[in-house]
Amino acid sequence: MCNPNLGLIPFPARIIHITENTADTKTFRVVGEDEKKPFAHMPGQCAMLSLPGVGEAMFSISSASTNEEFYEFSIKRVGKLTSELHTLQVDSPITLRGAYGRPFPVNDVLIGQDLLFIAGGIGLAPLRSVIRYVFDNRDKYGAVDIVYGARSSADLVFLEEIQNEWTARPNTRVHLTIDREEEGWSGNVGFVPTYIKQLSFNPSKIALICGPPVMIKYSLATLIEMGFEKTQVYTTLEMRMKCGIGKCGRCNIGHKYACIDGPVFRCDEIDELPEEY
Amino acid sequence: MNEQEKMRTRAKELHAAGIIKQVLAWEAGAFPSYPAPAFFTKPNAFEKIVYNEFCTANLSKYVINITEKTLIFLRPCDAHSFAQLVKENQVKRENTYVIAVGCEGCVQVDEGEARDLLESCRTCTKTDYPLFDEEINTQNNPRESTNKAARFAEVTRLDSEENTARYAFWQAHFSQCIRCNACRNICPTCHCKECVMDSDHPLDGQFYHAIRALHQDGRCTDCGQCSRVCPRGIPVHLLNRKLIYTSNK
Amino acid sequence: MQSPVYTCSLDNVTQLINRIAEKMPVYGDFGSSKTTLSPKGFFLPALEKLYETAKINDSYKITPAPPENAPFVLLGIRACDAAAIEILDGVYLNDPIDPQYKARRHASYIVTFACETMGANCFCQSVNINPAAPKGDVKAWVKNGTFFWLAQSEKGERLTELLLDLLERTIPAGNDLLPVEPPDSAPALPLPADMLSAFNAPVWDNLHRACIACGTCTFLCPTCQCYDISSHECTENSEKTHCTRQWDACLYPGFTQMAHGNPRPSKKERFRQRFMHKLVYHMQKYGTSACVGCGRCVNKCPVNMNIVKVAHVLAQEEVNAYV
Amino acid sequence: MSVKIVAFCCNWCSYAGADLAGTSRLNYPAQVKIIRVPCSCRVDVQFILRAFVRGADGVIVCGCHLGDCHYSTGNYHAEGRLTQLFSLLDFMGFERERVHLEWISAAEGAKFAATMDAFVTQVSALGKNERYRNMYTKAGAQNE
Repeated sequence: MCNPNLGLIPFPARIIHITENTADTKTFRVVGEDEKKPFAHMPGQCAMLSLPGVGEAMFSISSASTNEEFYEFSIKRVGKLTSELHTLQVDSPITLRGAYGRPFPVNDVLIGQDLLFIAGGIGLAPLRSVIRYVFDNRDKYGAVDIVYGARSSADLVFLEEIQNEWTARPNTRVHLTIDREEEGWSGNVGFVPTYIKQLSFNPSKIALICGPPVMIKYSLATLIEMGFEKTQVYTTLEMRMKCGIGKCGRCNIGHKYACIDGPVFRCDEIDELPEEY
Repeated sequence: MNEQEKMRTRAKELHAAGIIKQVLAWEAGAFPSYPAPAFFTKPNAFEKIVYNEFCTANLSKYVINITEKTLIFLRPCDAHSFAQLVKENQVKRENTYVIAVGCEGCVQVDEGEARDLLESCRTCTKTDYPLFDEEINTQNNPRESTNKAARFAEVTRLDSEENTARYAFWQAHFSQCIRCNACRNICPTCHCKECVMDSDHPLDGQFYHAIRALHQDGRCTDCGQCSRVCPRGIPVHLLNRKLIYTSNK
Repeated sequence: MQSPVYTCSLDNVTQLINRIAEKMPVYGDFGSSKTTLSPKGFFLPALEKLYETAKINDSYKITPAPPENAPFVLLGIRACDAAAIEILDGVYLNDPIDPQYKARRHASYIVTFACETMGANCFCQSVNINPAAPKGDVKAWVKNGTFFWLAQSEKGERLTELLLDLLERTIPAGNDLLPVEPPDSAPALPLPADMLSAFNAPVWDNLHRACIACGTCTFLCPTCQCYDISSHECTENSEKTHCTRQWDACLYPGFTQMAHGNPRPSKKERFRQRFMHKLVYHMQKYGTSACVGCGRCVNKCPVNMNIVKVAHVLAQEEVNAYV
Repeated sequence: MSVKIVAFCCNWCSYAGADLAGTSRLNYPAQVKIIRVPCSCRVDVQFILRAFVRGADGVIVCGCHLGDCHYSTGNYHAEGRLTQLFSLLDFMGFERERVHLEWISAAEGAKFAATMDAFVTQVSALGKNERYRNMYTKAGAQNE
């Protein structure tokens, strides 16, 4: 936990920049009062963004923790709060509290390993914070492979950033795919799990998966077929969260709470938990 | 009260004849005076069907949208709720086999001891069963018309009082309410898929009882379950009785 | 050093209470049996304001609700509720500490009262709680006509100092002065050892059907900890909004409802979660089951569903083992 | 302190009546806030109760005369529903005079102004609405 006074009282914050990723996804750049970041965070952690009078929800911080000036949240318009957030303009005020959740193990397990990022749709947001952290400390990590799929090319978030910056990075391979044939798309077509099987990575890598539950399930199965151990695969489980500090009893899977024992879980830990997500 | 034996045998006969697939009745609880509603699907479990004055739960709400043919035992108050649900086509009549069963009134249980008759049984005016396929011991339903006056006694007493006295009466009761929704979830005619009161806005709760009563206006069968289940003993049924009283006038 | 046992005659117990009442508010009494609502509401109220936000020149000013630390005394708390408060302490007083709960808890003095007999649907002995030896800052009990008072914590001693002139000291002569323990009337509550087998037990399919998912058991339960946070405008002026915390129940459909679905779609999963958390999950996380056997849910459940029956059915024992 | 009144006016008759009162320079108290509804039977019991929760001191529902309703039976439903609501509110101890149902046709601008005047004076006599606001379920008052 990076923020000692973790509680339910938020910090006032402001949106300083909004980029339109896709038709229903926007990335909001947020800073606290007097342009500073009220709390530090690690890759994979999330924060509670709230609009007084509307509600509060947990979003993963998609900017790198090494980025000092702002947080970034990539938010898809799905419900009451997200639709309200999508109507906000630059400089509109919000409130923010965090950082919550167990981060990806970037400073221990991942050091010196070859990394395989598998993302689906908006699932790239939590992984992006890890990817950018890895790029900022590139020498500490081995080869990086990124497999990213979405329903259509219009649904690929951060597409220009991926094509301009990420592909240019040393020892990094990016594999994009979309579900259905689209004219003007030169990349691969097909679901992420089948695409992983075609690429067939050697099982010494550490895999990080994030996306819709059905994609996680089949990608994990494919990885196991290729010889990956469950202890080498990390994923995030999405549950409804209200407090973020393991008290309100809502986000439990078995006796573990997704907001403090997760949302990042190692796949062998998930097998000990009941089939509830 | 040997309805229990007849109910068990009839359940076995009907199941054996293939007329019904499951039985909805009461089964013994872990504590003696707390029988619970239960679905019995296997014939050997029919022995566990229980029927006594502690079977206070109204069974009609369990058969909403039931798909398998179910035998259900109904007392006069349950039967009226069941008829209302059939009228509002929440229940397919052909999916149910109804046996009307005699009732001498149920007993309020608190801390394990049987207190006096349930308020709704003391003021019960129903001796008829709107619809049923069979009957068991329905001839000994004791109530006659004497309860007609008792039914609205409390309502007329409150009506005669000063407006401010009534306000104090209700404010004292409602300030104890912990919004546990037991009165809503037990009420047979309160079966919306999504309740308007589920909005997470505490201020809406202020008129929860008034709005709930008005939603049952003209549909409430006065079965008394709402007051029976209230953990704080709030006489919620009086609101519905007042609405019945004014619409009867 | 164990603090001395004090006594006073039964009829000036009310004098004791009035003396305390002069110093701080007193709730409850040494009544006949446990209260309908559990003392949980004193530490985690059913509805409380967390903070207020006001929009001032285009930024939100947040004023947290001040923690309530006015001292108060809870009288006549029974062994089950005292154990329940300890279970809630385990949740809310370890990292990250809940400031509101901590303020109220540190301002409270718990005076417990030993039970001579088991209530009709009490089963605290089945979860190995001794009704005659409740925890709490002060333990009080009545034995052959005299009222006993024993401070069990530093707070308890502070409370005792207020009453020294009303209480007489006794020579601690062995345990014939101690309250007598009621005979054990029910077998131990069987707790499923392994989580996954309990979770996948087929009994849930039929067991949940009677439940009407109303939440009465969770609101009355002294150890149910779940709450909901919601934010809404003030009625007076819509510029101000306040964020409230209120009791919530895992039995309600909206409890885990998310925009893309609900991991507990039907009543069966929610019913299972209620008892799994109480009997299994809490045991795995904190080492004790979260049920203190107070019997409130047994007494007030609209359809007479209860945790003893569920525990026995879950352990594949015949339900009417001792009916 | 001036009382706040909410008036639900049915679009076809009472709202037109209010319009007529305006055009013929008849004035009625400014505290009346008019909410236009398609028909008097569109007024749900919750609208009225929520109005009180959010600070209204009196609520009046105006509709077409029985028989003139554009939807033919709308005002009959409204009458049935609102008489039950009013009797229940009285039964629960709220001041019956804070709520009122009135039939005002499109031609009765004068009657509209007069009704509003009478209602505002009636509610002002009662003063600010405290009872509706305090009937809180304290959701968890401490044990007795």
